[in-house]
Amino acid sequence: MDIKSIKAAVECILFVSGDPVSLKDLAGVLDIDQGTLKKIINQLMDDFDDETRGIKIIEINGSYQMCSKSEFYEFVEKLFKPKAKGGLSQASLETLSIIAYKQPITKSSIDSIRGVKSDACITRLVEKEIIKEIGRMDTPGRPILYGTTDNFLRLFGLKNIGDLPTLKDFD
Amino acid sequence: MDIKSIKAAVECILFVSGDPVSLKDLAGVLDIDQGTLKKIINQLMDDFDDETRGIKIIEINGSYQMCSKSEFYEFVEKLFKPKAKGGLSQASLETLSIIAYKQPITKSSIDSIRGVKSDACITRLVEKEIIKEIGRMDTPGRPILYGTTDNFLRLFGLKNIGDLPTLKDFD
Amino acid sequence: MAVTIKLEVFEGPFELLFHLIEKAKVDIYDIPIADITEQYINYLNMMQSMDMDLASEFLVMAATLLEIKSKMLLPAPPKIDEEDDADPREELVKKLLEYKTFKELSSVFKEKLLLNEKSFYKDSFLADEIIDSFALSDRLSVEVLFNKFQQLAFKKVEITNLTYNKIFRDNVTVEEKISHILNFLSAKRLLYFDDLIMDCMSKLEAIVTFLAILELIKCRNIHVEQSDNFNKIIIKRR
Repeated sequence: MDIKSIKAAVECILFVSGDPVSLKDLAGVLDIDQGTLKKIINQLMDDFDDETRGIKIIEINGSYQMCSKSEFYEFVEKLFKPKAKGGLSQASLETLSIIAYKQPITKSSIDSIRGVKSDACITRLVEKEIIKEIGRMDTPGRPILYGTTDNFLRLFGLKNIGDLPTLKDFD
Repeated sequence: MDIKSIKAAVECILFVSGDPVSLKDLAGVLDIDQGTLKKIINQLMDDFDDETRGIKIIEINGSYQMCSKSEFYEFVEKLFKPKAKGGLSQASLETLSIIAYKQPITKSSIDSIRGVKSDACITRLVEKEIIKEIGRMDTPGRPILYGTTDNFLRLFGLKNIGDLPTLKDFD
Repeated sequence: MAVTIKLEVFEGPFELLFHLIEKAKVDIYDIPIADITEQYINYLNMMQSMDMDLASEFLVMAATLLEIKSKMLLPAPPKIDEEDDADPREELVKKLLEYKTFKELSSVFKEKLLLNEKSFYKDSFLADEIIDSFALSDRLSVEVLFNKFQQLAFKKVEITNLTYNKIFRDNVTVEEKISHILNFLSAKRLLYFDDLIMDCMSKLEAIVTFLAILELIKCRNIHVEQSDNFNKIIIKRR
Protein backbone atom coordinates (compact mmCIF):
# COMPACT_ATOMS: atom_id res chain seq x y z
CA MET A 1 0.00 0.00 0.00
CA ASP A 2 1.37 3.42 -0.87
CA ILE A 3 1.20 6.41 1.43
CA LYS A 4 -1.72 7.93 -0.44
CA SER A 5 -3.87 4.83 -0.02
CA ILE A 6 -2.91 4.56 3.63
CA LYS A 7 -4.03 8.13 4.21
CA ALA A 8 -7.28 7.45 2.40
CA ALA A 9 -7.85 4.25 4.35
CA VAL A 10 -7.25 6.02 7.67
CA GLU A 11 -9.65 8.78 6.68
CA CYS A 12 -12.24 6.19 5.73
CA ILE A 13 -11.86 4.17 8.91
CA LEU A 14 -12.02 7.23 11.18
CA PHE A 15 -15.08 8.49 9.34
CA VAL A 16 -16.93 5.20 9.64
CA SER A 17 -15.93 4.68 13.25
CA GLY A 18 -16.99 8.02 14.67
CA ASP A 19 -15.36 6.89 17.91
CA PRO A 20 -11.61 7.11 18.52
CA VAL A 21 -9.56 4.31 16.91
CA SER A 22 -6.20 3.36 18.42
CA LEU A 23 -2.93 3.56 16.50
CA LYS A 24 -2.47 -0.11 17.34
CA ASP A 25 -5.76 -1.16 15.75
CA LEU A 26 -5.12 0.99 12.68
CA ALA A 27 -1.62 -0.43 12.24
CA GLY A 28 -2.95 -3.95 12.67
CA VAL A 29 -5.71 -3.68 10.13
CA LEU A 30 -3.54 -1.83 7.59
CA ASP A 31 -0.61 -4.19 8.26
CA ILE A 32 1.99 -1.45 8.77
CA ASP A 33 4.27 -0.87 11.73
CA GLN A 34 3.00 1.66 14.25
CA GLY A 35 5.98 4.01 13.88
CA THR A 36 5.54 4.42 10.14
CA LEU A 37 1.78 4.77 10.47
CA LYS A 38 2.15 7.42 13.16
CA LYS A 39 4.27 9.49 10.79
CA ILE A 40 1.76 9.11 8.00
CA ILE A 41 -1.11 10.06 10.30
CA ASN A 42 0.79 13.13 11.43
CA GLN A 43 1.13 14.10 7.76
CA LEU A 44 -2.56 13.41 7.27
CA MET A 45 -3.41 15.62 10.24
CA ASP A 46 -1.38 18.39 8.60
CA ASP A 47 -3.28 17.84 5.34
CA PHE A 48 -6.48 18.48 7.26
CA ASP A 49 -5.10 21.83 8.40
CA ASP A 50 -5.79 23.12 4.90
CA GLU A 51 -8.33 25.94 4.74
CA THR A 52 -10.55 24.00 2.34
CA ARG A 53 -11.14 21.35 5.00
CA GLY A 54 -14.02 21.54 7.47
CA ILE A 55 -13.07 18.49 9.50
CA LYS A 56 -9.95 17.50 11.36
CA ILE A 57 -8.32 14.55 13.08
CA ILE A 58 -7.49 14.80 16.75
CA GLU A 59 -5.28 12.57 18.84
CA ILE A 60 -6.41 11.38 22.27
CA ASN A 61 -4.24 9.04 24.32
CA GLY A 62 -2.77 7.30 21.28
CA SER A 63 -6.11 7.07 19.49
CA TYR A 64 -7.41 9.13 16.62
CA GLN A 65 -10.82 10.60 16.04
CA MET A 66 -12.43 12.69 13.35
CA CYS A 67 -14.33 15.81 14.33
CA SER A 68 -15.61 19.01 12.80
CA LYS A 69 -13.62 22.24 12.96
CA SER A 70 -15.01 24.71 15.45
CA GLU A 71 -14.66 27.62 12.99
CA PHE A 72 -17.82 26.49 11.26
CA TYR A 73 -19.87 26.21 14.40
CA GLU A 74 -22.19 29.04 13.36
CA PHE A 75 -23.42 27.12 10.31
CA VAL A 76 -23.83 23.88 12.19
CA GLU A 77 -25.72 25.74 14.87
CA LYS A 78 -28.04 27.43 12.38
CA LEU A 79 -28.74 24.25 10.50
CA PHE A 80 -29.01 21.64 13.21
CA LYS A 81 -29.56 23.59 16.42
CA PRO A 82 -27.43 21.10 18.34
CA LYS A 83 -28.55 20.25 21.85
CA ALA A 84 -26.84 22.41 24.39
CA LYS A 85 -24.07 20.37 25.92
CA GLY A 86 -24.72 22.05 29.25
CA GLY A 87 -21.32 23.34 30.28
CA LEU A 88 -19.84 22.96 33.73
CA SER A 89 -20.40 25.16 36.75
CA GLN A 90 -17.54 27.05 38.31
CA ALA A 91 -17.58 24.60 41.22
CA SER A 92 -17.42 21.60 38.89
CA LEU A 93 -14.58 23.17 36.92
CA GLU A 94 -12.66 23.76 40.16
CA THR A 95 -13.24 20.17 41.25
CA LEU A 96 -12.24 18.91 37.82
CA SER A 97 -9.03 20.93 37.70
CA ILE A 98 -8.00 19.52 41.08
CA ILE A 99 -8.70 15.96 39.93
CA ALA A 100 -6.88 16.52 36.64
CA TYR A 101 -3.65 17.55 38.36
CA LYS A 102 -3.86 15.55 41.55
CA GLN A 103 -5.18 12.23 40.26
CA PRO A 104 -5.58 9.69 41.71
CA ILE A 105 -7.27 11.66 44.48
CA THR A 106 -9.95 10.99 47.10
CA LYS A 107 -13.05 13.06 47.67
CA SER A 108 -11.84 14.21 51.06
CA SER A 109 -8.58 15.53 49.58
CA ILE A 110 -10.60 17.47 47.01
CA ASP A 111 -12.88 18.83 49.76
CA SER A 112 -9.88 19.95 51.75
CA ILE A 113 -8.36 21.84 48.80
CA ARG A 114 -11.65 23.50 47.89
CA GLY A 115 -12.67 24.11 51.49
CA VAL A 116 -16.16 22.84 50.71
CA LYS A 117 -17.90 19.56 50.07
CA SER A 118 -17.59 18.42 46.47
CA ASP A 119 -20.06 15.51 46.47
CA ALA A 120 -22.52 17.08 44.04
CA CYS A 121 -19.77 18.16 41.65
CA ILE A 122 -18.17 14.73 41.69
CA THR A 123 -21.49 13.03 41.01
CA ARG A 124 -22.12 15.30 38.05
CA LEU A 125 -18.62 14.80 36.64
CA VAL A 126 -18.93 11.02 36.95
CA GLU A 127 -22.33 11.11 35.23
CA LYS A 128 -20.89 13.12 32.38
CA GLU A 129 -18.05 10.58 32.15
CA ILE A 130 -15.47 13.29 32.64
CA ILE A 131 -14.02 11.59 35.72
CA LYS A 132 -14.26 8.03 36.96
CA GLU A 133 -13.39 5.83 39.90
CA ILE A 134 -9.91 4.53 39.14
CA GLY A 135 -9.28 2.57 42.31
CA ARG A 136 -9.51 2.51 46.09
CA MET A 137 -7.03 3.81 48.59
CA ASP A 138 -5.49 1.23 50.90
CA THR A 139 -6.52 3.02 54.10
CA PRO A 140 -9.41 2.46 56.51
CA GLY A 141 -12.72 2.96 54.74
CA ARG A 142 -10.97 2.29 51.42
CA PRO A 143 -11.97 5.66 49.93
CA ILE A 144 -12.54 5.90 46.18
CA LEU A 145 -9.77 7.38 44.08
CA TYR A 146 -10.89 9.54 41.17
CA GLY A 147 -9.15 10.24 37.89
CA THR A 148 -10.00 11.76 34.52
CA THR A 149 -11.33 9.84 31.50
CA ASP A 150 -10.55 9.94 27.78
CA ASN A 151 -13.75 11.90 27.42
CA PHE A 152 -12.16 14.57 29.59
CA LEU A 153 -9.21 14.79 27.20
CA ARG A 154 -11.56 15.06 24.25
CA LEU A 155 -13.78 17.70 25.84
CA PHE A 156 -10.81 19.86 26.64
CA GLY A 157 -8.87 19.22 23.44
CA LEU A 158 -5.95 17.49 25.15
CA LYS A 159 -3.85 14.74 23.55
CA ASN A 160 -3.03 13.11 26.85
CA ILE A 161 -2.75 14.03 30.48
CA GLY A 162 0.79 15.34 29.92
CA ASP A 163 -0.77 17.98 27.70
CA LEU A 164 -2.27 19.80 30.70
CA PRO A 165 -1.14 23.39 31.22
CA THR A 166 1.85 23.16 33.55
CA LEU A 167 1.57 24.21 37.16
CA LYS A 168 4.07 26.94 37.85
CA ASP A 169 5.88 27.40 41.13
CA PHE A 170 3.51 25.23 43.05
CA ASP A 171 3.73 22.07 45.08
CA MET B 1 -16.84 33.98 2.16
CA ASP B 2 -14.26 32.73 -0.31
CA ILE B 3 -14.56 29.46 -2.20
CA LYS B 4 -12.09 27.70 0.09
CA SER B 5 -14.11 28.52 3.20
CA ILE B 6 -17.33 27.52 1.49
CA LYS B 7 -15.86 24.14 0.62
CA ALA B 8 -14.65 23.70 4.18
CA ALA B 9 -18.03 24.73 5.58
CA VAL B 10 -19.86 22.26 3.33
CA GLU B 11 -17.49 19.49 4.38
CA CYS B 12 -18.06 20.39 8.02
CA ILE B 13 -21.84 20.51 7.70
CA LEU B 14 -22.07 17.21 5.81
CA PHE B 15 -19.81 15.54 8.35
CA VAL B 16 -21.84 16.74 11.31
CA SER B 17 -25.15 15.92 9.64
CA GLY B 18 -24.38 12.36 8.60
CA ASP B 19 -27.74 12.46 6.82
CA PRO B 20 -28.28 14.07 3.42
CA VAL B 21 -28.50 17.88 3.43
CA SER B 22 -30.38 19.62 0.63
CA LEU B 23 -28.73 22.15 -1.67
CA LYS B 24 -31.43 24.58 -0.58
CA ASP B 25 -30.58 24.25 3.11
CA LEU B 26 -26.85 24.53 2.42
CA ALA B 27 -27.33 27.62 0.26
CA GLY B 28 -29.59 29.15 2.90
CA VAL B 29 -27.24 28.69 5.80
CA LEU B 30 -24.15 29.76 3.83
CA ASP B 31 -26.06 32.67 2.29
CA ILE B 32 -25.05 31.93 -1.31
CA ASP B 33 -27.29 31.37 -4.33
CA GLN B 34 -27.97 27.73 -5.12
CA GLY B 35 -26.45 27.88 -8.61
CA THR B 36 -23.07 29.12 -7.38
CA LEU B 37 -23.08 26.70 -4.48
CA LYS B 38 -23.89 23.77 -6.77
CA LYS B 39 -20.81 24.60 -8.86
CA ILE B 40 -18.63 24.81 -5.77
CA ILE B 41 -19.98 21.51 -4.43
CA ASN B 42 -19.29 19.87 -7.77
CA GLN B 43 -15.70 21.10 -7.48
CA LEU B 44 -15.60 19.83 -3.92
CA MET B 45 -16.84 16.43 -5.05
CA ASP B 46 -13.99 16.37 -7.57
CA ASP B 47 -11.55 17.26 -4.79
CA PHE B 48 -12.75 14.18 -2.92
CA ASP B 49 -11.93 12.03 -5.95
CA ASP B 50 -8.27 12.37 -4.98
CA GLU B 51 -6.62 9.08 -4.10
CA THR B 52 -5.59 10.34 -0.68
CA ARG B 53 -9.24 10.66 0.31
CA GLY B 54 -11.17 7.85 1.95
CA ILE B 55 -14.53 9.57 2.00
CA LYS B 56 -16.65 11.14 -0.70
CA ILE B 57 -19.72 13.26 -1.23
CA ILE B 58 -22.65 11.80 -3.08
CA GLU B 59 -25.71 13.51 -4.50
CA ILE B 60 -29.14 12.04 -3.87
CA ASN B 61 -32.30 13.76 -5.07
CA GLY B 62 -30.80 17.25 -4.81
CA SER B 63 -29.26 16.54 -1.42
CA TYR B 64 -25.67 15.84 -0.52
CA GLN B 65 -24.28 13.30 1.87
CA MET B 66 -20.84 12.30 3.04
CA CYS B 67 -19.99 8.62 2.89
CA SER B 68 -16.97 6.39 2.92
CA LYS B 69 -15.40 5.04 -0.26
CA SER B 70 -16.18 1.40 -0.76
CA GLU B 71 -12.57 0.58 -1.73
CA PHE B 72 -11.72 0.55 1.94
CA TYR B 73 -14.54 -1.68 3.01
CA GLU B 74 -12.19 -4.57 3.77
CA PHE B 75 -10.36 -2.58 6.45
CA VAL B 76 -13.51 -1.35 8.06
CA GLU B 77 -14.94 -4.84 7.99
CA LYS B 78 -11.81 -6.29 9.58
CA LEU B 79 -11.70 -3.58 12.22
CA PHE B 80 -15.27 -3.54 13.30
CA LYS B 81 -16.17 -7.16 12.59
CA PRO B 82 -19.67 -6.35 11.55
CA LYS B 83 -22.16 -9.08 12.17
CA ALA B 84 -21.99 -11.37 9.19
CA LYS B 85 -24.99 -9.82 7.54
CA GLY B 86 -23.44 -8.97 4.22
CA GLY B 87 -26.31 -6.80 3.19
CA LEU B 88 -29.55 -8.40 2.13
CA SER B 89 -30.82 -11.95 1.85
CA GLN B 90 -32.01 -13.31 -1.50
CA ALA B 91 -35.61 -13.14 -0.30
CA SER B 92 -35.22 -9.52 0.76
CA LEU B 93 -33.57 -8.64 -2.55
CA GLU B 94 -36.47 -10.23 -4.44
CA THR B 95 -39.02 -8.35 -2.37
CA LEU B 96 -37.09 -5.13 -2.74
CA SER B 97 -36.81 -5.47 -6.51
CA ILE B 98 -40.56 -5.85 -6.78
CA ILE B 99 -41.19 -2.83 -4.61
CA ALA B 100 -38.61 -0.74 -6.49
CA TYR B 101 -40.20 -1.39 -9.87
CA LYS B 102 -43.83 -1.69 -8.90
CA GLN B 103 -44.18 0.98 -6.21
CA PRO B 104 -46.60 1.86 -4.77
CA ILE B 105 -47.47 -1.75 -4.07
CA THR B 106 -49.30 -3.70 -1.35
CA LYS B 107 -47.91 -6.64 0.59
CA SER B 108 -50.41 -9.03 -0.95
CA SER B 109 -49.34 -7.99 -4.45
CA ILE B 110 -45.74 -8.70 -3.50
CA ASP B 111 -46.78 -12.06 -2.02
CA SER B 112 -48.61 -12.96 -5.17
CA ILE B 113 -45.64 -12.09 -7.42
CA ARG B 114 -43.17 -13.99 -5.26
CA GLY B 115 -45.58 -16.81 -4.60
CA VAL B 116 -44.62 -16.78 -0.91
CA LYS B 117 -45.35 -14.67 2.11
CA SER B 118 -43.11 -11.63 2.32
CA ASP B 119 -44.01 -10.38 5.81
CA ALA B 120 -40.60 -10.97 7.37
CA CYS B 121 -38.76 -9.46 4.40
CA ILE B 122 -40.94 -6.37 4.43
CA THR B 123 -40.46 -5.91 8.16
CA ARG B 124 -36.70 -6.13 7.75
CA LEU B 125 -36.66 -3.71 4.82
CA VAL B 126 -38.81 -1.23 6.75
CA GLU B 127 -36.51 -1.54 9.77
CA LYS B 128 -33.48 -0.85 7.60
CA GLU B 129 -35.39 2.09 6.16
CA ILE B 130 -34.95 0.80 2.65
CA ILE B 131 -38.69 0.81 2.07
CA LYS B 132 -41.51 2.61 3.83
CA GLU B 133 -45.26 2.92 3.99
CA ILE B 134 -46.13 5.58 1.43
CA GLY B 135 -49.90 5.45 1.69
CA ARG B 136 -52.99 3.27 1.90
CA MET B 137 -55.01 1.74 -0.90
CA ASP B 138 -58.58 2.89 -1.16
CA THR B 139 -60.07 -0.59 -1.02
CA PRO B 140 -61.65 -2.57 1.81
CA GLY B 141 -59.13 -3.05 4.59
CA ARG B 142 -57.17 -0.07 3.28
CA PRO B 143 -53.97 -2.09 2.75
CA ILE B 144 -50.61 -0.37 3.16
CA LEU B 145 -48.78 0.73 0.02
CA TYR B 146 -45.01 0.39 0.10
CA GLY B 147 -42.35 2.36 -1.76
CA THR B 148 -38.60 2.87 -1.62
CA THR B 149 -36.84 5.49 0.51
CA ASP B 150 -33.98 7.90 -0.09
CA ASN B 151 -31.88 5.42 1.86
CA PHE B 152 -32.64 2.87 -0.87
CA LEU B 153 -31.24 5.29 -3.47
CA ARG B 154 -28.15 5.81 -1.35
CA LEU B 155 -27.54 2.10 -0.81
CA PHE B 156 -27.74 1.36 -4.51
CA GLY B 157 -25.93 4.49 -5.61
CA LEU B 158 -28.91 5.93 -7.49
CA LYS B 159 -29.59 9.63 -7.87
CA ASN B 160 -33.33 9.12 -8.16
CA ILE B 161 -35.80 6.35 -8.88
CA GLY B 162 -35.72 7.12 -12.63
CA ASP B 163 -32.10 5.97 -12.55
CA LEU B 164 -33.18 2.31 -12.20
CA PRO B 165 -32.34 0.16 -15.24
CA THR B 166 -35.41 0.11 -17.46
CA LEU B 167 -37.48 -2.96 -18.01
CA LYS B 168 -37.54 -3.75 -21.69
CA ASP B 169 -39.84 -6.43 -22.98
CA PHE B 170 -41.90 -6.65 -19.86
CA ASP B 171 -45.20 -5.40 -18.58
CA MET C 1 -31.89 16.33 50.60
CA ALA C 2 -30.82 19.77 51.72
CA VAL C 3 -31.22 22.57 49.28
CA THR C 4 -27.88 24.18 48.58
CA ILE C 5 -28.14 27.90 49.05
CA LYS C 6 -25.14 29.74 47.73
CA LEU C 7 -23.81 32.23 50.23
CA GLU C 8 -23.69 35.35 48.14
CA VAL C 9 -21.28 34.45 45.40
CA PHE C 10 -18.98 32.49 47.62
CA GLU C 11 -18.81 28.76 47.14
CA GLY C 12 -16.77 28.26 50.25
CA PRO C 13 -14.64 29.85 52.95
CA PHE C 14 -11.53 30.03 50.76
CA GLU C 15 -13.35 31.95 48.14
CA LEU C 16 -14.70 34.41 50.68
CA LEU C 17 -11.31 34.79 52.30
CA PHE C 18 -9.73 35.47 48.95
CA HIS C 19 -12.29 38.06 48.19
CA LEU C 20 -11.55 39.84 51.47
CA ILE C 21 -7.79 39.67 50.97
CA GLU C 22 -8.07 41.04 47.46
CA LYS C 23 -10.46 43.76 48.56
CA ALA C 24 -8.09 44.83 51.31
CA LYS C 25 -5.23 44.83 48.79
CA VAL C 26 -2.86 43.11 51.17
CA ASP C 27 0.01 40.73 50.60
CA ILE C 28 -1.15 37.15 50.86
CA TYR C 29 2.16 36.22 52.53
CA ASP C 30 1.58 38.86 55.19
CA ILE C 31 -2.12 38.83 55.92
CA PRO C 32 -3.17 41.33 58.62
CA ILE C 33 -4.93 38.52 60.39
CA ALA C 34 -6.81 40.61 62.96
CA ASP C 35 -8.40 42.80 60.28
CA ILE C 36 -9.26 39.98 57.96
CA THR C 37 -10.69 37.87 60.77
CA GLU C 38 -12.95 40.71 61.80
CA GLN C 39 -14.15 41.27 58.27
CA TYR C 40 -14.68 37.57 57.78
CA ILE C 41 -16.79 37.25 60.92
CA ASN C 42 -18.75 40.38 60.04
CA TYR C 43 -19.50 38.83 56.72
CA LEU C 44 -20.75 35.65 58.32
CA ASN C 45 -22.99 37.71 60.58
CA MET C 46 -24.37 39.56 57.58
CA MET C 47 -25.47 36.39 55.97
CA GLN C 48 -28.82 35.59 57.46
CA SER C 49 -30.14 32.52 55.74
CA MET C 50 -27.32 30.09 55.70
CA ASP C 51 -27.32 26.55 54.49
CA MET C 52 -26.22 24.50 57.47
CA ASP C 53 -23.76 22.33 55.62
CA LEU C 54 -21.96 25.26 54.10
CA ALA C 55 -22.24 27.27 57.25
CA SER C 56 -20.27 24.72 59.25
CA GLU C 57 -17.37 25.01 56.82
CA PHE C 58 -17.48 28.78 57.04
CA LEU C 59 -17.54 28.53 60.82
CA VAL C 60 -14.59 26.16 60.91
CA MET C 61 -12.63 28.74 58.96
CA ALA C 62 -13.71 31.46 61.39
CA ALA C 63 -12.39 29.33 64.24
CA THR C 64 -9.13 28.76 62.38
CA LEU C 65 -8.73 32.48 61.82
CA LEU C 66 -9.39 33.23 65.47
CA GLU C 67 -6.86 30.62 66.51
CA ILE C 68 -4.21 32.12 64.25
CA LYS C 69 -5.07 35.57 65.54
CA SER C 70 -4.65 34.52 69.17
CA LYS C 71 -1.38 32.76 68.42
CA MET C 72 -0.06 35.90 66.83
CA LEU C 73 -1.06 38.00 69.82
CA LEU C 74 0.83 35.75 72.21
CA PRO C 75 4.46 36.49 72.77
CA ALA C 76 6.62 34.09 70.79
CA PRO C 77 7.44 31.05 72.92
CA PRO C 78 11.06 30.52 73.72
CA LYS C 79 12.67 28.82 70.78
CA ILE C 80 13.15 25.13 71.36
CA ASP C 81 14.91 24.59 68.11
CA GLU C 82 15.57 26.51 64.93
CA GLU C 83 12.70 25.15 62.90
CA ASP C 84 10.00 25.94 65.39
CA ASP C 85 9.55 29.59 64.59
CA ALA C 86 6.90 28.93 61.96
CA ASP C 87 4.46 31.74 61.22
CA PRO C 88 1.02 30.62 62.46
CA ARG C 89 -0.39 31.90 59.18
CA GLU C 90 1.81 29.63 57.09
CA GLU C 91 -0.54 26.66 56.90
CA LEU C 92 -3.48 28.83 55.91
CA VAL C 93 -1.47 30.72 53.29
CA LYS C 94 -0.29 27.46 51.79
CA LYS C 95 -3.85 26.22 51.49
CA LEU C 96 -5.06 29.51 50.09
CA LEU C 97 -2.37 29.49 47.43
CA GLU C 98 -3.16 25.93 46.47
CA TYR C 99 -6.80 26.81 46.15
CA LYS C 100 -5.92 29.91 44.12
CA THR C 101 -3.89 27.83 41.67
CA PHE C 102 -6.81 25.55 40.94
CA LYS C 103 -9.24 28.41 40.77
CA GLU C 104 -7.08 30.00 38.10
CA LEU C 105 -6.67 26.71 36.29
CA SER C 106 -10.40 26.23 36.22
CA SER C 107 -10.73 29.33 34.08
CA VAL C 108 -8.15 27.91 31.67
CA PHE C 109 -10.26 24.77 31.52
CA LYS C 110 -13.35 26.80 30.95
CA GLU C 111 -11.83 28.46 27.88
CA LYS C 112 -10.71 25.12 26.49
CA LEU C 113 -14.15 23.67 27.03
CA LEU C 114 -15.87 26.57 25.27
CA LEU C 115 -13.61 26.16 22.26
CA ASN C 116 -14.03 22.41 22.04
CA GLU C 117 -17.77 22.50 22.49
CA LYS C 118 -17.93 23.89 18.99
CA SER C 119 -16.45 20.75 17.49
CA PHE C 120 -18.68 17.85 16.73
CA TYR C 121 -18.16 14.13 16.50
CA LYS C 122 -20.04 11.69 14.41
CA ASP C 123 -22.35 9.25 16.10
CA SER C 124 -20.61 5.97 16.32
CA PHE C 125 -21.88 3.42 13.87
CA LEU C 126 -22.94 0.16 15.38
CA ALA C 127 -21.42 -2.83 13.70
CA ASP C 128 -24.50 -3.63 11.63
CA GLU C 129 -24.87 -0.07 10.54
CA ILE C 130 -21.43 -0.03 8.99
CA ILE C 131 -22.76 -1.58 5.82
CA ASP C 132 -25.18 1.29 5.49
CA SER C 133 -22.49 3.93 5.72
CA PHE C 134 -21.07 2.73 2.44
CA ALA C 135 -22.52 3.50 -0.90
CA LEU C 136 -22.54 -0.16 -1.69
CA SER C 137 -22.62 0.15 -5.43
CA ASP C 138 -20.40 -2.89 -5.73
CA ARG C 139 -22.14 -4.99 -3.13
CA LEU C 140 -25.76 -4.20 -3.63
CA SER C 141 -25.73 -3.43 -7.30
CA VAL C 142 -28.75 -2.24 -9.22
CA GLU C 143 -28.09 -5.03 -11.72
CA VAL C 144 -28.70 -7.62 -9.03
CA LEU C 145 -31.97 -5.93 -8.25
CA PHE C 146 -32.93 -5.70 -11.89
CA ASN C 147 -32.08 -9.33 -12.62
CA LYS C 148 -34.09 -10.47 -9.65
CA PHE C 149 -37.08 -8.58 -10.87
CA GLN C 150 -36.77 -9.90 -14.43
CA GLN C 151 -36.63 -13.47 -13.19
CA LEU C 152 -39.77 -12.88 -11.21
CA ALA C 153 -41.50 -11.12 -14.06
CA PHE C 154 -41.07 -14.13 -16.30
CA LYS C 155 -42.92 -16.23 -13.81
CA LYS C 156 -45.92 -14.49 -15.35
CA VAL C 157 -48.00 -14.61 -12.26
CA GLU C 158 -51.39 -13.10 -12.32
CA ILE C 159 -51.35 -9.85 -10.53
CA THR C 160 -55.02 -9.15 -11.09
CA ASN C 161 -57.78 -10.40 -8.84
CA LEU C 162 -55.64 -10.19 -5.80
CA THR C 163 -57.20 -11.00 -2.53
CA TYR C 164 -56.09 -8.62 0.09
CA ASN C 165 -54.80 -9.96 3.33
CA LYS C 166 -55.99 -8.69 6.59
CA ILE C 167 -53.74 -6.27 8.38
CA PHE C 168 -52.99 -7.56 11.83
CA ARG C 169 -52.57 -5.03 14.52
CA ASP C 170 -50.15 -5.55 17.33
CA ASN C 171 -52.45 -6.59 20.09
CA VAL C 172 -50.74 -4.98 23.03
CA THR C 173 -53.15 -2.74 24.86
CA VAL C 174 -52.45 0.18 27.17
CA GLU C 175 -54.20 -1.74 29.97
CA GLU C 176 -51.89 -4.70 29.52
CA LYS C 177 -48.86 -2.46 29.56
CA ILE C 178 -50.03 -0.73 32.70
CA SER C 179 -50.32 -4.01 34.59
CA HIS C 180 -47.00 -5.11 33.10
CA ILE C 181 -45.26 -1.99 34.45
CA LEU C 182 -46.96 -2.24 37.84
CA ASN C 183 -45.94 -5.90 38.05
CA PHE C 184 -42.37 -4.93 37.38
CA LEU C 185 -42.49 -2.23 40.01
CA SER C 186 -43.86 -4.56 42.63
CA ALA C 187 -40.77 -6.71 42.17
CA LYS C 188 -38.21 -3.97 41.69
CA ARG C 189 -37.69 -0.64 43.38
CA LEU C 190 -37.25 1.24 40.15
CA LEU C 191 -37.33 0.89 36.40
CA TYR C 192 -35.51 2.70 33.65
CA PHE C 193 -37.63 4.23 30.93
CA ASP C 194 -34.99 3.23 28.34
CA ASP C 195 -35.23 -0.42 29.31
CA LEU C 196 -39.01 -0.42 29.00
CA ILE C 197 -38.83 1.07 25.53
CA MET C 198 -35.94 -1.14 24.43
CA ASP C 199 -37.98 -4.21 25.35
CA CYS C 200 -40.68 -3.24 22.89
CA MET C 201 -40.93 -5.39 19.79
CA SER C 202 -42.47 -2.74 17.58
CA LYS C 203 -42.96 0.97 17.24
CA LEU C 204 -46.61 0.53 18.18
CA GLU C 205 -45.69 -1.32 21.35
CA ALA C 206 -43.30 1.49 22.26
CA ILE C 207 -46.08 4.01 21.77
CA VAL C 208 -48.47 1.92 23.85
CA THR C 209 -45.82 1.67 26.57
CA PHE C 210 -45.40 5.42 26.55
CA LEU C 211 -49.16 5.93 26.80
CA ALA C 212 -49.25 3.49 29.69
CA ILE C 213 -46.58 5.50 31.50
CA LEU C 214 -48.50 8.73 30.93
CA GLU C 215 -51.64 7.10 32.26
CA LEU C 216 -49.84 5.84 35.35
CA ILE C 217 -48.43 9.30 36.01
CA LYS C 218 -51.89 10.81 35.62
CA CYS C 219 -53.35 8.32 38.06
CA ARG C 220 -50.47 9.03 40.43
CA ASN C 221 -49.43 5.41 40.52
CA ILE C 222 -45.87 6.11 39.54
CA HIS C 223 -43.32 8.82 39.94
CA VAL C 224 -40.94 9.67 37.09
CA GLU C 225 -37.71 11.56 37.50
CA GLN C 226 -34.68 12.57 35.54
CA SER C 227 -31.76 14.18 37.36
CA ASP C 228 -30.45 16.13 34.38
CA ASN C 229 -30.92 16.50 30.63
CA PHE C 230 -30.25 13.24 28.79
CA ASN C 231 -29.81 11.28 31.96
CA LYS C 232 -31.71 8.06 32.37
CA ILE C 233 -35.36 8.53 33.19
CA ILE C 234 -36.21 6.63 36.33
CA ILE C 235 -39.67 5.27 37.06
CA LYS C 236 -40.64 4.58 40.68
CA ARG C 237 -43.82 3.45 42.36
CA ARG C 238 -45.51 6.16 44.39
